[in-house]
Amino acid sequence: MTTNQADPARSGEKAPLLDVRNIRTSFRTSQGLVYPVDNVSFSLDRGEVVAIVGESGCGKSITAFSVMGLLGDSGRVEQGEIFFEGRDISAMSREQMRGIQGNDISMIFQEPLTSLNPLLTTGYQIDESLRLHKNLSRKQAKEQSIDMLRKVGMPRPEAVYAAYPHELSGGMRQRVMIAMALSCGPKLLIADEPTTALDVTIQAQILKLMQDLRSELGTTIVLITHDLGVVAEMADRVIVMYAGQVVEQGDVYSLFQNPKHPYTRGLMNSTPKIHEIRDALESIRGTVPAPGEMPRGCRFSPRCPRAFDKCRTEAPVLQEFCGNYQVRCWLPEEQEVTLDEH
Amino acid sequence: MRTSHESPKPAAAAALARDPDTLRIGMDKGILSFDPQNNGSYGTPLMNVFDTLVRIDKDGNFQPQLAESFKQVDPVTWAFSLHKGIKFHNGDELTSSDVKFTLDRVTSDKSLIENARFSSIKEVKILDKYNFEIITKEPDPVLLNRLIRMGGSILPEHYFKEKGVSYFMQHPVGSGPYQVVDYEPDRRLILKRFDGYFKGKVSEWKKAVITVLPDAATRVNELVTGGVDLVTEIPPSEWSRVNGQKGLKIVDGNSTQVMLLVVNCNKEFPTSDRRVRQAIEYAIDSRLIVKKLFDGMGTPTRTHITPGILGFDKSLYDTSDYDPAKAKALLKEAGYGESKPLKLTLQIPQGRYLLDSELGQLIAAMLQGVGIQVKIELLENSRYVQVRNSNKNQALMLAGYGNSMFDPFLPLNALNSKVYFKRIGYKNERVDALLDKAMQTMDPKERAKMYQEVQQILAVDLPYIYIYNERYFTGIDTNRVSFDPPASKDILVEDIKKK
Amino acid sequence: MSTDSMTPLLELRGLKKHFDISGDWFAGERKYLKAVDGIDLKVYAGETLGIVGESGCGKSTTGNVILRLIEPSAGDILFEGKSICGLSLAELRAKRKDFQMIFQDPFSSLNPRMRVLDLIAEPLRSHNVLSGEKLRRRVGELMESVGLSPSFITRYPHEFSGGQRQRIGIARALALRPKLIVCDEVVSALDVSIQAQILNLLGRLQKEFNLTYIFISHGLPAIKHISTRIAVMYLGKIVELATKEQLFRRPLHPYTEALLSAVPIPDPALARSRKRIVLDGDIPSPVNLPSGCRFHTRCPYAQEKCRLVEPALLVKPDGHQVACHFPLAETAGPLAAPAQPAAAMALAE
Amino acid sequence: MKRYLMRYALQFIPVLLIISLIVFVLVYMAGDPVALMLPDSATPAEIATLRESLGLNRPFLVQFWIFLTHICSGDFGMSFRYHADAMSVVLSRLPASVELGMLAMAFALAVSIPLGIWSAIRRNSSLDVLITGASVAGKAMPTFWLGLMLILIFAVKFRVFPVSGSGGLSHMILPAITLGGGAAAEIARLVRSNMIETLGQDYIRTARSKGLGDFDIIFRHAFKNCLNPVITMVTVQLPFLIGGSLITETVFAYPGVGQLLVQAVNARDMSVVEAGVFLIALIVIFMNMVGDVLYRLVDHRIKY
Amino acid sequence: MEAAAGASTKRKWGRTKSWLGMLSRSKTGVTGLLIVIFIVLVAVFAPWVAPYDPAKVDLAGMLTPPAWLSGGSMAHILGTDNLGRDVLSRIIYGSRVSLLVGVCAVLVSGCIGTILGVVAGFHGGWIGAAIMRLTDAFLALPAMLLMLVIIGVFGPSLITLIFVMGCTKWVPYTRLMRGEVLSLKERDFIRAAYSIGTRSHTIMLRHLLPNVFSTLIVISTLSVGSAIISESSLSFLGLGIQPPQVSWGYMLSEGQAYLSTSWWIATFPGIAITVTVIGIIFLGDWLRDVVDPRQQGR
Ligand SMILES: Nc1ncnc2c1ncn2[C@@H]1O[C@H](COP(=O)(O)OP(=O)(O)OP(=O)(O)O)[C@@H](O)[C@H]1O
Ligand SMILES: Nc1ncnc2c1ncn2[C@@H]1O[C@H](COP(=O)(O)OP(=O)(O)OP(=O)(O)O)[C@@H](O)[C@H]1O
Ligand SMILES: [Mg+2]
Ligand SMILES: [Mg+2]
Repeated sequence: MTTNQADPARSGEKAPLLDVRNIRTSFRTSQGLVYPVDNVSFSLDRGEVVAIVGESGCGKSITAFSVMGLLGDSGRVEQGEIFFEGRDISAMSREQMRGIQGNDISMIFQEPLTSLNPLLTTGYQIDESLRLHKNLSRKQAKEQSIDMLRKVGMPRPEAVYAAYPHELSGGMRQRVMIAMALSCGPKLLIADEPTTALDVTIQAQILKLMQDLRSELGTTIVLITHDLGVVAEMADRVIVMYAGQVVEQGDVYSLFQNPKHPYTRGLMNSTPKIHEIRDALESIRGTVPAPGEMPRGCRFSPRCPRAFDKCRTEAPVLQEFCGNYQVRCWLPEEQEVTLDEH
Repeated sequence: MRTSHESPKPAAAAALARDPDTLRIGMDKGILSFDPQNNGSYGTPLMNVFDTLVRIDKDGNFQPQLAESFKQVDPVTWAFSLHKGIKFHNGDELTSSDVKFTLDRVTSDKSLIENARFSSIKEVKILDKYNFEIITKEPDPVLLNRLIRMGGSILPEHYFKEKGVSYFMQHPVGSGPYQVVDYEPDRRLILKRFDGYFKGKVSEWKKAVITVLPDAATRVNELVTGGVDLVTEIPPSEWSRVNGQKGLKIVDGNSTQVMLLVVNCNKEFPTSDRRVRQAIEYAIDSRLIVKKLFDGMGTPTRTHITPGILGFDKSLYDTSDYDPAKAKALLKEAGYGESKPLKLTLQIPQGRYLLDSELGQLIAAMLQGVGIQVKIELLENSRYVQVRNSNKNQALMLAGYGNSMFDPFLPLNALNSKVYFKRIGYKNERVDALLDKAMQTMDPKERAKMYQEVQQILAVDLPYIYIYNERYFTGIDTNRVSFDPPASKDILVEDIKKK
Repeated sequence: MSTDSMTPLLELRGLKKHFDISGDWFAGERKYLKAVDGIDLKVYAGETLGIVGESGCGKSTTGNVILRLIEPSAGDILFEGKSICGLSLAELRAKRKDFQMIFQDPFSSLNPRMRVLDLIAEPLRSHNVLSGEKLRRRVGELMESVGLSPSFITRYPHEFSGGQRQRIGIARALALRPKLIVCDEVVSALDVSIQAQILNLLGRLQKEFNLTYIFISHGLPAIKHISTRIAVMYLGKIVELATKEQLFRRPLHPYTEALLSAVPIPDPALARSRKRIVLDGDIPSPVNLPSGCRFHTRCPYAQEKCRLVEPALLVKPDGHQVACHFPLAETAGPLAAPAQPAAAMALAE
Repeated sequence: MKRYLMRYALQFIPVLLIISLIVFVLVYMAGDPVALMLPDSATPAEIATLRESLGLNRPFLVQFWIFLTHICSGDFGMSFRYHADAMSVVLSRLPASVELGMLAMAFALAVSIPLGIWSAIRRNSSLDVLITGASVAGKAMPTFWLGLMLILIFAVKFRVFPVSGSGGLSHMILPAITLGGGAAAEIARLVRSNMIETLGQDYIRTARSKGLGDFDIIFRHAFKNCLNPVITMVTVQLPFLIGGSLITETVFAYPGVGQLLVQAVNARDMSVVEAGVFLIALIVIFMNMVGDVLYRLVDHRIKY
Repeated sequence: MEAAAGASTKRKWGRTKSWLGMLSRSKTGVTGLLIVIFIVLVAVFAPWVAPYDPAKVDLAGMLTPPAWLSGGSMAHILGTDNLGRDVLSRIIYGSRVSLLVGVCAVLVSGCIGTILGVVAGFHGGWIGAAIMRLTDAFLALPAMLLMLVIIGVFGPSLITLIFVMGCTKWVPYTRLMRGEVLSLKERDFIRAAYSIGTRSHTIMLRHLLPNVFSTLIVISTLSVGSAIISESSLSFLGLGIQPPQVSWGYMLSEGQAYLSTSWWIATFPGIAITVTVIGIIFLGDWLRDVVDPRQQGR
């Protein structure tokens, strides 16, 4: 039902809503600088749902924080630009950024349990951005907030407005987070693992909610997750990240049908599927390298079943395939990769 | 525990501060209770509120106070006649029956602290409204000395009986020159001049505010900042601050307090040997101690009887036997030397007397100077008292005794072997006999002689080694008051003259 | 697997756990949270019994009660035919050799201040099985069998990745050669790639040591991958119990149906074409349980009877058990047939 | 909640009783007061007489029984020292002590919270080290030293505050600072570490993502979350500040329960000690309860 | 296994190295260590370091101010006290008692408090309730009374002093430890230990205790200072050490009377206490990182 959602947006405006160009994010640690995000570029059109997938620790959240300007004291975007509606927000002061945060771009965080302040009512936390960005009075803000809660499908919104987060279930909390993020009608919503902490029935509710919102409000959504199932249901386009880099990027159908990068393929094969039964799952051996200890050459090479010499010495670049499809791999692109090579 | 509820508001208190008719006193300790017969502490302002039958003057003579006259009728009977028209603060007249009530109370109620001091009284016989006789059980040469004590303060019989003890404690009524306006325990006592005082206007101060300031530095700070006109008990460490300030002065007064070493003469201690005791006395340079600790404000002494008290012996007062060579010689004679040094323990109370631990450490240092090895034992006050009263005193114990009755019997009787034998282990039959006899002799001159002989014997035997007679130090604001401190240490408003 | 004739390794009879949450000695009325509310279950040697259900439905509590880490409020637990409920703590401690647990969170279930050696050796030490050099060697073997290099023996947990930590937890559970292992959400916290490693490892170990697993999870794909039989729990009760094949081919309980339909399928074409049942509302409070069938408040097919009468867990002729007044296949309710992603499910078995 | 409080109160009846008994035994073991009451020159016979008339020569168990029956009827007896009802002696001191203790706590909070927050925001800066040093010094500084220095500087040199005494706020400021200094040091350290921890929480990032400024982040989002240990500290310290401030009370001539109790202990004034300990125990219990109520007010997750 | 054993010794050495590495990286840690080492050396070698006998009374040179003030002399750099004793020498000797009492008192009270706290937290139920009510009782009990009784029974000595402080200062530890244990108890690894069949005392000893250690270090280092101060009031009342022994606390109290006229008597020992406590706290911060394996190698 959402297959062609991206098309009108792409033709309607020339400039993408968000254009991330070659960003490199650094963190100061006791071992010196580390770069959890390295050379990441992508752009988003209006109304698109783009998924970022990858294993834990591969830099998905940091990418989102870089866009949001939430890197904290020890991190900063060292290189590259982030254009939001044509303005470079990576160069903005904190003061300027505050006008955009929560207003034009908002974010749903990974952990609904810890991302809500436990000592403030949910209502207060939703009101806050309305009062700040839209200069609403307390009463107006309350009305709008309750309205928003109703929109995200919350039963008894008035009661929820006055409740504390601990009085709500996980799914309700996540919906509060979403209401909070949407309260100012952002142009871009970054949802960082919005359903990972929830169980399937609640997950289904939330996903449905996000789909409805997108079609109603036309919000652009960045969906960060490592659950390929969610990606398959929601996204128009997929960005696969590994060790701080984008390794594959393309529309959801092509990517799922014919993943080009060995990492993407590994991910897919190790996912247990409810509609298939197999004796043993394939797994990617080894683990994601820590940001401080990246291997030479292709970052995936130590884990890659098909790595050859070049992979271990020379870092591949992101290559354009047909259309909007990109892969960062040395494997000759012509060599048709089949799913069942083992 | 507030005496009245119209306690002054803060503003009123501040106004009090500058009032020329108000005397402001800072005292080191407060009164514990308004029951003069059950009050452990002396040197309090209580005697402004109450009055005794007689008083003692600077020279040790008894002066009439409430009693217009008094005389001894026979060895056991004393006749008194009261001033007429003496009023208590509540308006009642003070009569013989009040006296009888007071003395009956203190002699019959054994739980009163003052009880023991009045136990020689057998009864009070009322002759008429103003005349009465006090009959003692046995001839009592020191009856008048007893009556000057705080416990001899005459209480209003009617008021006391009608209101009961606890009410009285909160709303005390006496016949003294000042009456209580407001009282907060351990904090402040406000007195007002009593217009009906039988002697008339004895003082120029309309009011007196007595504040309790337990910390010496705080007392001085209050004096320096003009918060009070007079403060009691200024330790030497603070003198320079008072004297260094224009308009402030330290005045010192005689006291009966004598610092001494209680020597344990019991067999198990090396100090049972008189030579050792003498050596210790020779080793202590009391004059130097007084000079260093008190800048010379004190008197080295070899007796407990201070000037103004019956039996005072000039030859033993203001003198010191310091002679380290003799000390060493005596020690050698007693069998101690380099190879076998004399070892003993010196017990020192901590914070009980002025500069007690300093004094103790100085004495120890001096004893070490003649080769005695001294082990110091510092004792917290209550432990000190316990150790002393359970006779667990070691060879030497530092003590300080006053003489609240201004008679030699009180300090000297302690050396009667019947009293503290266990504690001191000292027994001299001649001393015992003299002391016993003196208590039955009514003639002061004869008594004096006996006590003088006792003092001479003690100065040789040395069951107590006396060190110095303390003085006490009051700080005054010379722009506001002048003050000649009395030996009793009582803070009487009438003694403090307005400038 | 024909199991009816054998004595089960583990049997639960009417197991209940009611948490007292009144918290107040003087409270007039006591409040109980009915986390587990009457479970009957048999687990046979060598099988893997999966338990699925929503968060908070009492899965972990069941697991903990089985090991008597939480004392049951009622019911009996029989291990190899003998009740372990009456055992004293000391007897129980000795008995713990036979049943072990692997915990959900590999980050919090290992004491951060103990070395791997001590962590894995702890059960051996506690039961005085081995000591000294032998113990060390045994720990090394265990580490190898779960795919950890023995040279890591002196490391602390924080020096390992999540998957490796979970392996430490598995090695610890294996140390005493238990007969039964309760795996409480052992893969939920892990990445898919590592999930696969662990699931494969568990499978291999089961064959190697002839283990019996109770595998608790809310992740249906994982449970489907590893289990032989699956119990579906809802609000403290088992609502459906069947072999994996039966359950996935034809779920009988509406809740199971909804659960299956909610699982995202990592295939965009399939995912967007299938019909999903999104349950309304949240799971009711286990303190004030709904009357009748516990699921009726969210059930799309609920009828009057469901509100009044609580259905019992009935055994169908094929061994499929379900607690529903109107099981799907029989009633053939309006949504029943198309609701199943049947086409996808009937794949190669 | 109400029930909880009631239960709490009930639970403490045995505690109070036990404390009273412990105190009785301790005072008995510490020795009787008679020798301390009488002048130095008292003879053994006089001491014996007084002891007898006060009933202190009776066997321990008899005294214990009498004490027990009295205390159960709420009678703490007469003070040997003040010759007045022990409870009323203690009660007369309590208001001043409570006032001072509260003010000291208010001062401690007023100073420590801003400093703690400040050093948390600027952590590891030289300012932070300075504040840390100051709070360590505050903890290691003897009370009398602080008190006397404050008097010398503010009362004697600059004459902005009175040296001592009571009546009005100005009299209480220096003692409150002296008394609250140690608590301030401790609370500042606590606030700092909690603030640092809280600022690292996810929900602070959420707040940032809304575009909130630093002030709102700290005072609306973070502050409440680091109050819990502060409350604990306040409830533990307040009874100390009320009941245990001998030195401050002495230096500033501000007689309160602390001084009274120490003097009573020194004089073995059993009844006053008993009454005082009883009251302080009540305060401790009460503060425990207040603490619990406050926890609940701050954090609605806490249930009783 | 050979290899593993070899690796383990190597790791051990590596660990020591990493401790030192952590120390050298932490400026405050180095400062703390230097201060503490310095003071310990001074205390150990006091007879060699001190210019005078600390108990030597000198009536000629009473209350000499420090060298840099008028009237001071280089003979007594920090001046002399009211009995003419050299303040510097007394501070040097005083470090012995003060360090000993400060550290031992904290150890004793820390041990009592921690044991009770861990047990109370671990067992809950009536044992826990009883222990917590005991802490309430101790909060209300005047420490003075307890001290008087204990010292009355055993007589004043260093040992008694330490014992008394141990008996009166354990309450905060108990409260804190109980809180920590209550939350630790809910952690999975404790349940895991149960499920393995670990004995209760092993759980307390090997699982709970190491995990409350860092909190313990933080509060106990802060308490060393207050223990040194408490010693002073006890000693000053005659309940603590006896002359000719000296301690910083005793000097403080002795100098109290002279604070407004001869400030140096009390001020220098006060500074000594503060510096020592700062040193110990800094060292404690470092120690907390050392005992936490997660901090190693960072
Ligand atoms: N504040 C920080 N300082 C240093 N390194 C950091 C910081 N935050 C994150 N990292 C590192 O950056 C890397 C990427 O982290 P990120 O949170 O983006 O991962 P992720 O892809 O979101 O993983 P997950 O799926 O677990 O959320 C990780 O290796 C992490 O250790
Ligand atoms: N100790 C306890 N005291 C009170 N209630 C408890 C306790 N432990 C668990 N519960 C409650 O019991 C119910 C079942 O909890 P349980 O942990 O067994 O759920 P679960 O099915 O394992 O959920 P999840 O999938 O989230 O792990 C929950 O409502 C929970 O809040
Ligand atoms: Mg993330
Ligand atoms: Mg669970």
